[in-house]
Amino acid sequence: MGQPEPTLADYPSAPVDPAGLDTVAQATATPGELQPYTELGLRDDEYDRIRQILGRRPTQSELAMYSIMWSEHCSYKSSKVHLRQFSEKAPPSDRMLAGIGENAGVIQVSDKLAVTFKVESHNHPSFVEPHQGAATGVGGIVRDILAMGARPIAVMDPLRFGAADHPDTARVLPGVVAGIGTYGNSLGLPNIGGEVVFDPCYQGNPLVNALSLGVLPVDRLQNKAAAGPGNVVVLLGAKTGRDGIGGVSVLASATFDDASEQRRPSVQVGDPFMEKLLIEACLELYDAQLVVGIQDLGGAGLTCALTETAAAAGTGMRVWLERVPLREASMEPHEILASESQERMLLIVAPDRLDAVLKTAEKWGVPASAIGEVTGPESGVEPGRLLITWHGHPVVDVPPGSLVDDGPVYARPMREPADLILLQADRAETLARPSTPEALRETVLRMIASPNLCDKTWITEQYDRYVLGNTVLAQPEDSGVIRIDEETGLGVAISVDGNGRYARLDPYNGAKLALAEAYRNVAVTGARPVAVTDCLNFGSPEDPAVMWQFAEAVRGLADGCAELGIPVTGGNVSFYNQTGAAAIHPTPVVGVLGLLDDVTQRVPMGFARTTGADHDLIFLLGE
Amino acid sequence: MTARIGVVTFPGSLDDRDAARAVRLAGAEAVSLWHDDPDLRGVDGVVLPGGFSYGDYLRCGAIARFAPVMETIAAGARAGLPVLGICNGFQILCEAHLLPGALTRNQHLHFRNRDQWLRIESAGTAWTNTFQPGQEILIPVKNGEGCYVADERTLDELEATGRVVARYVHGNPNGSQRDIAGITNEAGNVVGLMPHPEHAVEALTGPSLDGLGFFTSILKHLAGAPA
Amino acid sequence: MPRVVVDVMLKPEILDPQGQAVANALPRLGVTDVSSVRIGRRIEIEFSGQPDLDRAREIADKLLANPVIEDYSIRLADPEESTP
Amino acid sequence: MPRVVVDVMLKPEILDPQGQAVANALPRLGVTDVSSVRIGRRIEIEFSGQPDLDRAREIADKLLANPVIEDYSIRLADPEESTP
Ligand SMILES: Nc1ncnc2c1ncn2[C@@H]1O[C@H](COP(=O)(O)OP(=O)(O)O)[C@@H](O)[C@H]1O
Repeated sequence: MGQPEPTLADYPSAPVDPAGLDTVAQATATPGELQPYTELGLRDDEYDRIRQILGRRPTQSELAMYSIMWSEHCSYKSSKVHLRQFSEKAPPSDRMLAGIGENAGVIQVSDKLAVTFKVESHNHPSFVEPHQGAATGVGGIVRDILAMGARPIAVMDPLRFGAADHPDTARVLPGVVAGIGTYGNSLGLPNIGGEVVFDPCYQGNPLVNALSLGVLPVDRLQNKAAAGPGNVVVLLGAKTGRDGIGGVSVLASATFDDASEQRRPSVQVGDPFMEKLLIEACLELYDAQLVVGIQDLGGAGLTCALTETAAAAGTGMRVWLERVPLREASMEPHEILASESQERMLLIVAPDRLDAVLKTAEKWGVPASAIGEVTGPESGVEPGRLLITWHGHPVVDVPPGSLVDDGPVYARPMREPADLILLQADRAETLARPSTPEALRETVLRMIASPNLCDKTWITEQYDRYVLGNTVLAQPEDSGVIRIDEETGLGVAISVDGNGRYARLDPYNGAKLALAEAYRNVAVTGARPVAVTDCLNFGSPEDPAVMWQFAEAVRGLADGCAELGIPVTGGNVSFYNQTGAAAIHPTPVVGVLGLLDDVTQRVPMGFARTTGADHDLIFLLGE
Repeated sequence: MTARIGVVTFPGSLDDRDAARAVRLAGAEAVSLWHDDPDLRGVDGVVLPGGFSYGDYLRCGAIARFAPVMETIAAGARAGLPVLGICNGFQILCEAHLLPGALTRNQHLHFRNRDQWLRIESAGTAWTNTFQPGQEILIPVKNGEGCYVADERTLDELEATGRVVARYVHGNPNGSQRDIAGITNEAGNVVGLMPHPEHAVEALTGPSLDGLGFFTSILKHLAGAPA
Repeated sequence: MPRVVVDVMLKPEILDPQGQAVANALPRLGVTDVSSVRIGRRIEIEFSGQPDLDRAREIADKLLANPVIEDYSIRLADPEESTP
Repeated sequence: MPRVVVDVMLKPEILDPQGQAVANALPRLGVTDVSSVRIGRRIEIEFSGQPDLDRAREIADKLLANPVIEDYSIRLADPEESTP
């Protein structure tokens, strides 16, 4: 602000006082130092693994990095063994240009074009601070889409809240809707559909899932590999602050007791304006072929971006951490590495393209700083190492793959929930049915007035559905339909669906039903379904009953996809949606994407008024 | 020769591509103008599109007004250059004092996107001359700060001089005073409009084709304008 | 370093829907003795050198307040005035 | 009748995109000596009887400030403090 962004040359070369800084040398010299790994969510055996990998105790910064990367959220340590089925059972597809494991799956849809889409959760942050939590959820999924080389062109938002008349719903829902609206509207992304479901099981754990869709020319596909030793590592976007430094704040106090007020994890605040500029800057960089690799900074910040880009290429990386532009000068290395500040991307750039990259960033008013370089494998055999210094002092020296690929994997115990038999025995057939016209009328009225079935316009009209001028169908339709090519009329249809109550009764079939519903919604527009994304919202994986639900749901979704002949191209797992011992209903949310060769042929859901004809014939298909 | 209509992109502009599409569908050439470049590239008219210029932080349009391109546009507008400000563009025109009054937070405090009926009150401007006075049209409205306010004297003067261009009918979506949806300057070359005509130019994507009229009007205006 | 504070409020004759929404919500909280709530902006400006009131006034005139609908006042933050 | 003023600002460690946007715009107005701008809300509460600081604090806690990201301070408006 006011002052120009410091450039590389402005940084003091004088080393800081290393006293109090936990350097690699310090870690080697003090092997017995107690470290708060339990507070950071690491188990004894996990901590031992880290010591084994490093041949010493980790530094404060390294410990922060392992705790982040080996967390459930980043490592998928409880879900990995199950999610494999999505690839194993998937039908062969020659459309898939990028699949599970990438930032988002990419599907080729014509000679020239591909689309990418993915759904992700931002459940917990949206409970703590509904507006910003939901807003940054949209921001995060949009950056995933952007990282693949695509222009984001639409968003959707499957939402679940506690009881409609609960006072806390009155706090959470308006904030969530305003947050999604503000962020998506400010990015200029039409909102083309979603869900609003009320159920007391979500009272303390609202589900805020966000889906984004992007389109790219096939030859603009990007990847995250930090290839090419000598290439420059560039951090593009917002300055780094103390946003969302969750458990890592434990590291701030040597005595692990009350971390000072200042150090409390702070909520991430989104800046959609910065993200809009980031989008335009990145697209310009892609078109000019100025980047070798790119990765968005999500929940795990720099830690994730640095290690994943290096691990994907098998290269090493040298990072001068003091070159990261900070919002607060007093930030320490482990905080910088753990920060969840929004609206940032990590680029890998050839040295002779650096000037052009910085110029494009400047044109769009986006800060950009070269913070490091890609290095080769040391002995020529080993994969490279990630070496991070802080004012000249090494604070991190790790094999990047050890954080990304060698994390723990658990086959957690599973047990069918004890109450399932009882629940299933309580069958709908036993309920009294309305038998008189009056009772029928009363039932219908009660149903259409219920929060779950009533008109959703009060929410959807807070979202821009017109921007970009390609929205063919949006609310109240069953699928959103977007024209992706004005010349050929190529279009896509997307629907996201889920039903936690079905899944609670039978997670295997509940997941299949969610898939089938989304598939049908897409098919009835006239589109050919081609790809699936999913967000699996569950309770704690440490509860065998939840783990069983999860395993069943994954098995159901994988089987369903195999039967329908479409692949899962990406998704997200959200565990720990749980208050005390009470987990939410298992809630797999499934998105299906379909293709319309000629989008003008789409079928809207309302009965069309046919001029000249005095009536239509109505058919019921299926059983 | 086809008319050349400039569409300005500010950082945070969102409907610039839509405005350019509407210009092309109306039969003119769309020319991109950049906020940081004062050169208007010889265009015959300018559209300031919708969006959230500079994030719309502080006040909508407050920062965009100081963009280098706005100086040239303001000078041109005073000399008769046709300028249409849509939504954020309307806000910028008010902030730049090219139009009177201001646009404030919707009275219900929500962003609102719906298909909205308008009545064209003045067909005498550069951007509305293909409409009939009193004609009702349907185009999308979408804004969080679209509530038009001005002091009573200004409002009376706007009414008395036929400078209310369009009014909301069948419901006011944001609490605008006297249901005002759009106004013009004294000369009729500068028009600010809160709803989005560029989103009603194709049967496939809009609620009607009514928006096209604003873009064909400028062509008619330019064709009739003395060279 | 002392800051300059610019308070920007809607002119009294301009409707303030946000303030009104708060005022309308008060009776539900059991508060009945509030007659009006107005919500404006408080802007804190930090200068790299000495705080400069004239400069701040210039910024306020050009950018921070819209004279059509807003009034503003400017002052040095009291040294004791805690950043809220 | 004296008013109660509630100043609500984002906590210092929280990103303030608004303030940042204004700060970034200043050089364009020829202002180069501003190092930071923070934007918050100023809320004026008028009571029908005596202004009541405790009551105002209660309102601030419940309605005016979001404790997760904002701090606030409360005071009686100086009698000389002009309504901006
Ligand atoms: N959170 C939301 N965001 C965007 N659109 C939504 C949202 N919730 C519902 N919708 C849209 O509103 C319409 C009606 O929703 P709903 O009643 O849930 O339909 P259905 O029961 O047929 O899925 C659909 O077009 C749906 O996509």
